[in-house]
Amino acid sequence: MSEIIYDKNNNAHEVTDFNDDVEGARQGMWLFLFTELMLFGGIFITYAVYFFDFTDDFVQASKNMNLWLGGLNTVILLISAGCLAMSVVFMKANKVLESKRFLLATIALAIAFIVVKYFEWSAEFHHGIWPDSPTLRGMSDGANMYFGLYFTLTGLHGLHIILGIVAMFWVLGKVNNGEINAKKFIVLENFALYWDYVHLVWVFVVPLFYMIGLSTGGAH
Amino acid sequence: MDTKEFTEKDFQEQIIMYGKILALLLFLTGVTFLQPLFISQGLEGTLFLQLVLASIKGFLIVAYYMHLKTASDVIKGTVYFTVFILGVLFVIMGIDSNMDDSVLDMFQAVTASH
Amino acid sequence: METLSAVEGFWDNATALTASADHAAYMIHVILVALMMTVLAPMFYFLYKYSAKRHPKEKAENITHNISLELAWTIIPTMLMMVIFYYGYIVIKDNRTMPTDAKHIKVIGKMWSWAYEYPNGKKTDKLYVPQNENIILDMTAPKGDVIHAFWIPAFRQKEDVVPGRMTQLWFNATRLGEYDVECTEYCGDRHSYMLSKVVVLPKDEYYAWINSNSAYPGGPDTSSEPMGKTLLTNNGCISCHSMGDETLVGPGFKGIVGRMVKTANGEMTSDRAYLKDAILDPDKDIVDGFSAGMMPTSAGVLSEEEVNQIIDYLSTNK
Amino acid sequence: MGHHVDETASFYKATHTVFGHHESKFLQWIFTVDHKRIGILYGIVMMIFFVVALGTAGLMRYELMAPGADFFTPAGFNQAFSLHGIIMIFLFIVPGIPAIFGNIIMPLMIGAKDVSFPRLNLLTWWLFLAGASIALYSALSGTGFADTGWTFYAPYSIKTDTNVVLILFAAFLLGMASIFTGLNFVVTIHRLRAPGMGFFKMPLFVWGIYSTAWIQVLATPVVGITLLLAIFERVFGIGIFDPTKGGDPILLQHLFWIYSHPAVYLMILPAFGVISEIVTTFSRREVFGYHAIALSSASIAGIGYLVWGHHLFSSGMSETAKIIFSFLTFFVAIPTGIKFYDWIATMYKGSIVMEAPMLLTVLTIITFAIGGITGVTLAAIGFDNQVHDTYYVVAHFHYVMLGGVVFMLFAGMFYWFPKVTGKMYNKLSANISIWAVFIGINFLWMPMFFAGYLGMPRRYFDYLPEFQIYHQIAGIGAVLVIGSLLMMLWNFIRSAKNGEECGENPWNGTTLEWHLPSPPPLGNFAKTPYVDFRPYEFEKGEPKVKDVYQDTKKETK
Repeated sequence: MSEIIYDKNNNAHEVTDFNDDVEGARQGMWLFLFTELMLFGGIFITYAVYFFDFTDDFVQASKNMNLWLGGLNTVILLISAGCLAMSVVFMKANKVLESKRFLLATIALAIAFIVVKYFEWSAEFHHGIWPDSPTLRGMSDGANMYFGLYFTLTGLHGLHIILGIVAMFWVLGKVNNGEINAKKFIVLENFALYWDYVHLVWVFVVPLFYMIGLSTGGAH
Repeated sequence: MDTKEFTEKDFQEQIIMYGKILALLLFLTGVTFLQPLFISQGLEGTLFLQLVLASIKGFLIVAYYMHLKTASDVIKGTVYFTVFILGVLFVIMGIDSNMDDSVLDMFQAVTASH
Repeated sequence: METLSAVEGFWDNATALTASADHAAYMIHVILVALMMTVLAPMFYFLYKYSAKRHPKEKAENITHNISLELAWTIIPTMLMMVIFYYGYIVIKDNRTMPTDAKHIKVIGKMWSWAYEYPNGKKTDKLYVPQNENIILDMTAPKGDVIHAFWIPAFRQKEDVVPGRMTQLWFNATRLGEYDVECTEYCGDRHSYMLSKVVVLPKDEYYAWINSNSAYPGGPDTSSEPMGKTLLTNNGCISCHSMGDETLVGPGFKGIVGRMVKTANGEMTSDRAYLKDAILDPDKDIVDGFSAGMMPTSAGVLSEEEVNQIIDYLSTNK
Repeated sequence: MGHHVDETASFYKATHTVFGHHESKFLQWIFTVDHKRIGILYGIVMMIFFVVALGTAGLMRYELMAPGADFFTPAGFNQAFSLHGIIMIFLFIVPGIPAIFGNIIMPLMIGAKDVSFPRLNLLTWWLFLAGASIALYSALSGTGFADTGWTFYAPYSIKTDTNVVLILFAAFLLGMASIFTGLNFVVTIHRLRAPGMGFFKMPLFVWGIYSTAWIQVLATPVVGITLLLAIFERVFGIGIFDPTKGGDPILLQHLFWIYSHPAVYLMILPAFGVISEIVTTFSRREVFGYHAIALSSASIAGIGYLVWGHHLFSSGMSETAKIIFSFLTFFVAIPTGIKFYDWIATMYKGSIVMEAPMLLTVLTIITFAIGGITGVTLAAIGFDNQVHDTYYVVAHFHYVMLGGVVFMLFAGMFYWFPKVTGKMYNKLSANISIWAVFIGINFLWMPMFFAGYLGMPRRYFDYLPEFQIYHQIAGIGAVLVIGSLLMMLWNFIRSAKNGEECGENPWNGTTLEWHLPSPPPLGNFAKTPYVDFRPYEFEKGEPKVKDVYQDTKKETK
């Protein structure tokens, strides 16, 4: 299929065809994740700076977090990533039906994540906490920064989940019409990379936003 | 495409591997949320333990779920490079945050009335 | 530097540090122009010598390496860079090492004027400083304002004025005279008019004035002048509002008390209550044709009593 | 893609599109996935915006000919310089050389048939177009174009009531376009080099594009998040940069310059790549210090990340950080200097032909050297303390941007114009316009160095009367610069139609693109060449390896 050319000593060399370049697609995906990491990295740097400036306020503000919902979402996301990994393995083994089931499970869990997030944000809105709300403006500078970052980061993360759900339906379509199969599964594999990355961000959101409030610091 | 055939044995191995990692991650998640209960510490301790836990989880995700362990050198290099650059940005911002309006700062130390 | 003194007050002895700053600037440029010539001179020579006319293509030679040359043009510029770094370093070290025995004067930069407050509470719109004395400026902008930068070109001194933070700069003015102050951080419509002066006075004149009742050195005793007038001047109000009826950035002050104004919330009377809001919460009921965010709030800058004094004075300006 | 397309016809005649084959020529262009066509599309859009921004600059110079208000209101002037900056930076200089020549020439140089992700490449152009359209729309609607300057410094960008959100969003889209371009190029250069072409057999322009692509991928996301935070700040009031809520406006400057400083290397590195190509070709000998030039590109990209703080020397940053940033900044000068010496050494014992591309390159070396050394003076904090935010800085970066990047973009257009169109530009007109623009740039910005040191701040609508003479000299320069740049553009437009046929290799270039017909066919190489030669092998002033394409073509027949 691919073009073969010969050098002066008649050694054969395969020319990489950009249409079917799995390693290229993989590198592209990693580079994309790389840019995503720098994007979220920007928020984490901002977090670090303000955490340094307003340590006590951050700890106090973190006590407003609902740990049950946060914990539930952590587990949901963790299992969904596991499901997607399974989906890829089953696809590789040419067990398309199982692969599809795991993909559907991932979609369901992703939607569950968004629903939980909706309740979490609703609860905060209910307490009068949203960006620029009068309650929030009445709180400390640090609390303003904390919630500003919290809503930005979880909002952006939620947006990634929603885009992920859309993309998963697209991937599902490709599985259904056979464009993704046991021989060509790079799209599914790349999507799994994206999903693991979204999970990875959440792994760092949890300690920085939910868990610091449980420490004994900042009580004064 | 990968030249190696994906055998039934590979399939079994991978299922078990992902299962193990999933269990390990669930366990670590449990530890994450229970940590303040059994090693109740001050802010520094909590933050440190939490970030160590998150880093271990992150490592497991990247190495196994995202199969970095078997990826090409270019991809590995990309990841190390990103983490390095991000680290540098943190360090430089840290220096500025730390020094700003502080007696540690180079010339400001002379200011008595600050 | 005499030849460059076309611009007001650009002297090399305006402060204790200007001579060394100019010397450093001069040395940096000399080094760099010399360095540039090591690139350009051979280039011109080669362009002449090896042009296709004089050096046909059959004679062209492929030379791809010369280790000693390459080392030379790596190491020598590196050393020169360190020399330049050194010149930059000594100047900034002098500029940023705050003297411990200095007088502090507060500088407030707001859209679009400078205000100065002296240790005894006196306020002015020009900065008056005594000759041969260390002065530290403690500079800030109101929290709701934007970033400005305080620059005295003649003193080679500049530092940003950041809302919610305090920044400092210091100088020791050695030459009497008036020097320009400019805002160099872009801050909106009247950025280029956010000018002021720093006036260096002989010590005795400065101290005689600072303890007197006159608004500016040599000025009349203003203790009898309406307080409102002084406040309008010293807080920079009149850099955006004229005392007549012409519109600068904001409306003119002539007859402002009691007239009818059109706002987004309908027509209302510009009475005492309205004007008080206009000073303390300027974006509340903006008169049609003017836009929000232009006027900084004076809450926390002016006291209740001072606001009343201003309105009292304005009602006399029919 | 299914439909039959003649792969040996010139890319003007045949193309692949995302949706199969279209009858309409217009649709064939805007849905093309061919890298050369996409490069040309970029070129056209950019040149339109370039002319807009050039016109705005002309109006500002007209306003500044005398003190007081002449043409603009202060608000209008502020919008004008913001428009000039935002268009020039985000729509012209940052994407410029990579999007045009990176797309058209880079795949040809490495012997590839296209970039790695051709459809992503088209999507990127659409993103670029969307960003450009939003920017234009924001100028014509509502409260008018943003008046924040291209730097969007908070809190002013939060407070002003102009269309800041639209322009922030436009910049965000343009940033995404930039990221995808970079991503595409990195993968392309990793994966699609012709067999035999190791990294150190790549032409130096490809090295420049490669370093640039890494910066695009690495730094642009940081400005992406900064712009997003600023949008959230304005729309939701999250307070991150708002001092009234405890936020720190300086943080925006940090995040902004973490991207935007590397971005200036992103602008200049491909230009350096073009210089390396042109100097070598027109000196008709092998380049001096190939490895040094290649690796200095990479090290400029690397060091470029660590020096953003020199934009904040007077912002109240900690003194320690200032010293560190100042110290590190000087190290960018070293690899840049090495490149210059290598180019000059390449001229030594060559046989130099002064065609338009070479003439413009030589003049660029002069103007960029002036811009470069004044850049070094700005790294010396003590001196920067005086000239920060003044006309000195304005002059410095225009010498670098116009006298470096834009000059080299135009030099590249002169150089590759015969390859892309198959026609030759009008040589007399080219030489006149090149000399005029060189004289113009010096009239325009040389006086500003003095004005800046003496006390002329930048972004001033009005100024003290002492500075009028400097503004007037600059005004003469502006006329020359604008006139000659338009003359160059006119030259390209006219010559694309009625220029003389030029053959496949009018300059005796050695890199792979000169082995292809002009204009190249759709699939570039009918048969991929095996690259067992270095990029610039000359023998007695003639290319040593000739007609790789012709040889391979004969074999296939």
